[in-house]
Amino acid sequence: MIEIKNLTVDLGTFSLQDINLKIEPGEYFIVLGPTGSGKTILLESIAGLYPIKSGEIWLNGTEVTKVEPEKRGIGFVYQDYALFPHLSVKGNILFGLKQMKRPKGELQSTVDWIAGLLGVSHLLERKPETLSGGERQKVALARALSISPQVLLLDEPLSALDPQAREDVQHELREIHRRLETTIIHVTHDFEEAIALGDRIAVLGEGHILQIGTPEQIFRQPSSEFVARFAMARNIFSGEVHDAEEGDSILSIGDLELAVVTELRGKLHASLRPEDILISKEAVISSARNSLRGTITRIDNRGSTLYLTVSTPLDFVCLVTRRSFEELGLKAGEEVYITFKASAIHVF
Amino acid sequence: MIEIKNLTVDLGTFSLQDINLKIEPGEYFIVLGPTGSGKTILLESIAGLYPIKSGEIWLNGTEVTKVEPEKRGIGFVYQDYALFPHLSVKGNILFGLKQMKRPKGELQSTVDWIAGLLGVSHLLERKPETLSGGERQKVALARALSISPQVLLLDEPLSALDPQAREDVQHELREIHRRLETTIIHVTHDFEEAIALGDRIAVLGEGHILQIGTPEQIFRQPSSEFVARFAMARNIFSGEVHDAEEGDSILSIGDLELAVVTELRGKLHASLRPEDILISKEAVISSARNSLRGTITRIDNRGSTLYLTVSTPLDFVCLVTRRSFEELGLKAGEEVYITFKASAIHVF
Amino acid sequence: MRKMLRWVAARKLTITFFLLGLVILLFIFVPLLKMVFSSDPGILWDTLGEGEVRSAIWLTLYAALIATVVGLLLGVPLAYFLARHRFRGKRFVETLIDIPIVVPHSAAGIALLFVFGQNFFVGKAFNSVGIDFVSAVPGIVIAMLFVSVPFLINSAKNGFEKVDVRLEKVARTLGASPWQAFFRVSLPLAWRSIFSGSVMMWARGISEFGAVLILAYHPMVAPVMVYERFEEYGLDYARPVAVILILVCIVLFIALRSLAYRGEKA
Amino acid sequence: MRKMLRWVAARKLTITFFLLGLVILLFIFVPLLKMVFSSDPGILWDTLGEGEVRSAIWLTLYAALIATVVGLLLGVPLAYFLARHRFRGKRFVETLIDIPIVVPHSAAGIALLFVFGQNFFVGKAFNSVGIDFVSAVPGIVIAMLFVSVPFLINSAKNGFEKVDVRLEKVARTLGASPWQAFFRVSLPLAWRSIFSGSVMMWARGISEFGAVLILAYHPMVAPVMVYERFEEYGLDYARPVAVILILVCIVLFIALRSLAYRGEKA
Repeated sequence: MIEIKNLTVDLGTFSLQDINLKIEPGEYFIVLGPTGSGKTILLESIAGLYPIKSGEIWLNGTEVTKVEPEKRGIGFVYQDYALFPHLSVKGNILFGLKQMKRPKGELQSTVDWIAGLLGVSHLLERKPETLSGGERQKVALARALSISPQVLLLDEPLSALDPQAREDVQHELREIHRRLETTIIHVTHDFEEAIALGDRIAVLGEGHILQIGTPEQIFRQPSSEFVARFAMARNIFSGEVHDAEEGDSILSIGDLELAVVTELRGKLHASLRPEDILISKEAVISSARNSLRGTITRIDNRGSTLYLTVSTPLDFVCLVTRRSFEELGLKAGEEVYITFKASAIHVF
Repeated sequence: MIEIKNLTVDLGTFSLQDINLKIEPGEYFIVLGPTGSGKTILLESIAGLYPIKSGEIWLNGTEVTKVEPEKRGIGFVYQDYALFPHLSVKGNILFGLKQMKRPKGELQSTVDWIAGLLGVSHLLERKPETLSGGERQKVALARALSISPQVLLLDEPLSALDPQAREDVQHELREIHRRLETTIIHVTHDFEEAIALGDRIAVLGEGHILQIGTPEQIFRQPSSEFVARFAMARNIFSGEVHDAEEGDSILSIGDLELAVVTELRGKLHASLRPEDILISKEAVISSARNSLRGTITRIDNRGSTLYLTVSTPLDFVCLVTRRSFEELGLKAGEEVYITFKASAIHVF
Repeated sequence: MRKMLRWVAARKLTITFFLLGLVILLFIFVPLLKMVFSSDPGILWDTLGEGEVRSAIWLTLYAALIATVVGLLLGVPLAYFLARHRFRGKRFVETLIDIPIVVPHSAAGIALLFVFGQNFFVGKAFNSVGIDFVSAVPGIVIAMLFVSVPFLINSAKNGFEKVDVRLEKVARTLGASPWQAFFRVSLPLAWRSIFSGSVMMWARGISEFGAVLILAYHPMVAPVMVYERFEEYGLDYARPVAVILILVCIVLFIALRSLAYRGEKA
Repeated sequence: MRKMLRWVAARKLTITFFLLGLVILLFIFVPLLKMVFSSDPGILWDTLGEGEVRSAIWLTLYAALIATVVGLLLGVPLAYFLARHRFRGKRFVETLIDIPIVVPHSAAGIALLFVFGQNFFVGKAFNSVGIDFVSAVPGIVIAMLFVSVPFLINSAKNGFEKVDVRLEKVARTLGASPWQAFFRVSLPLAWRSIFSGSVMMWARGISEFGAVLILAYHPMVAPVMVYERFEEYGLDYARPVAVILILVCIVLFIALRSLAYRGEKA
């Protein structure tokens, strides 16, 4: 288990302040934040590679704040791999093992086991410069895992890879986590990556932790506009919530009134995910649902899926699969109905 | 109009061979290829910045193969912007205009117009180093457009940007293309980008053009396994096509028999897009459709959408939106039915 | 106390390396500082009053400046050429450029005397248009040029290598000829390196002794004067000139170097 | 013909720059080549036969090598320290390191004589343990060390700066102490730069004339011998020694430099 208490790190132009995290043993923990939000520095602070201004870091019940990095047993994987260019793949994996002064036979068997685990056995004699991006990242993982770390820190492990290698390494990460049950802290700026891998996600912005929760919570119930934008909610509104008949709530955005489910009242924000909106050619009426008529004003083609902007006149962005899009025969300028549950709107 | 005839470029370790392209005036043309496939060099060859081994380049009916780059009137935008660091944003935009020796008043009005078009008017006095990625890319576009180029060449213009800036610049590109009707050649390794922007797409692999067509054609009817993989078809099979009763065709993959629509016969490849597969809890029977029973063996969460792997025992990857996924209450290990049209399978 | 011990323990490598480095830094500065600070300001002032000394220093600065200007005109194009082209034997050319640094200066002086003296056609050709090298200012200039031009070429080459070649390519697509791309993009961006190389070249030119001694004992440059006074009258008499010369060199060098670095991030 | 004119027209800048660069290259090599090739091999051979010449060359190589070893021990730690730390005044320290290059060598010799001579405590301290600097090998070594150590420090610093500091950080997480990270990662990766800086330092030490002349006329190193023969007997008598010295320098330098570059991409 790893615990970070009131961590403050000075980054020159700004600082990470009052970071508090408690990560359970075996958890896959994601730190999600935009480029330049200090994610790498946060990981380096945990590993003891960056001087922290104040705060404490606890590892399995022991304070390690002042312990040197070589005595923490933390595996680190940098974004662009940071493989030792003067050593072969085998030399890279052996680096940490040699430091531990294990008997020679054991070294060999550990290298074989790790290389097998990550599928890099056939690369052992190659130099890092001859490897592809995906291969390098796997070697970097193998090297970090060679010392059987208590925690594995991953600094944007997928962002330097092209789409196919990215899926491959992502799968590898999930497998490693499942098989070795290592605690992993993975930082990224990619929301899809966070949701695909994380047990829990912490959103980092402007030097603070803005929200911690399961992917589902971050996705459905962002606590601020920043998080909602980052989670690509796309439909984010400001309006006023007041009582309706029968104890329900109504969100007024200009002239528009939407049924929502919330205890909150007053001037508030609301987010609605594009995939929660149903598009149809005919109206769908139901007490639990909001249904609006509008015109398709923009089509954003993503291949398998499409984002449609429907002006009601308030703009709603909706997600449809290509199959639905074609089956409905939708076109720009066409009139459609959009329908979404009152409970799909998250008020905050 | 731009025409490339039998272009061959030597790249040291490999070469681009027999590149033939004909790009219509005002077309948004995409060249799609993996990292290291020579896309940048192709653009540099068109602009006259890279010596070509043989072949011809024609611009609006004139051969320009030996014409110097400064006399071609081609705008170029590099992946990481290549702004002049010693000049302000205004100085960057003015660079090409000064070269043309226009009267001073005209210079000012052109800069104002271009900066307004790209929404960088408020940045004119800033130095490039102080700009964000998205802003830099817009300035680079403004600079390239300042000379009213006949063709605009874009080298992975979105890949160095983070997701939000990417959507922003992508929107800007579409607007520029719509308003100025400039011919654009845009190279990328990102299939989604290609499909969102391109009028036509050429797929480049191993030094050759593998397929040219509309996004729809590349997407639906890949001509080779390489293209199918690149278009993220995800379900790519090898099998044998033979006659069925009533003049239909059957694709046999091992024990599995699928109805397909094709004139081809024999050992062939087939691709099926994940969004063309419908998942249901109950069987759907129809003569035009293939319906199979299987088990969900893997769930790959992408946030708004999910990729499910269904083993029938042949593995099919299917795309569902989060809404459908939740409405159906799907879980790993569950038995489901997958259904797809015979025409959804593309045989090649 | 325990905290301090811990601080030291965590920085053993840094502290050891710092102390070892300090030895070499002291080795460089103690002689210079000691010499400057143990000099009698009155004697220095008197020495500066000697017309002979002033004109020697002036000649040194002036000849080195001419050498630097020649170096700029001929060396910067070479530096740009090397930064932008790959060819077989490029490493060899780069090694050749460093050779004046490693050739013994007295031997270099003899080689130059040999070519620019009046027995060889180069010397004769210049002589016929009225330029003499032996025991003349042009001889001092070529001696300085020979030993100091590698510093400018190397610095300018590094500067040009750091200019992304794609900036020049973009300039071309914007209508600039290769010359315009060079003068509007590459040269302004490499300017800092060129300037700091010129400072180095000028200073190195001022410092040259061996080659100048052989090629042109007269007119006398300041480093030769230091040697002459040492030889003729001994250490005490040579010292004031040496101190003034060292001060001029160091002050000029530090001032110009900080000008070159001004505004740059460390 | 038209094709060739077009080829030239498209490369005006490159050709102009190449020709300008050629002037400076010829200026560097013609004197050296002319001197080497117009020498009578018989005379060179006879000169090499002189025990005095051989021992002077041997002494030069040997003293410069000792200076280089000292430079490695003290300069490499300083280079690493400077490559890894940012502090106020770092630019100033870097400028100070270059000062021995730009201080006139004769004046530098006087400054060293002043500190390492027997009037100052440093000289006295060494004298009490039996080490004399004036007119002795240690004096030659410190004169060479003084003028040549900046080349090693700068080259090693560049080498260490090119080693990604994150490689050291990864090494730390893998259980390496700062020392182990230095010896297993940084040093092997910067090795090429350190080696090539050492070659430069050694060669520059061999080439030193002015400072050695003042500190230790005897025992006589080869550059001083060239000067002595020139002064005493004239150009023709000095030439064979100069040629041999130039050849030794150039051959050693080119051989070691290519060793340093071997296997590296240009």
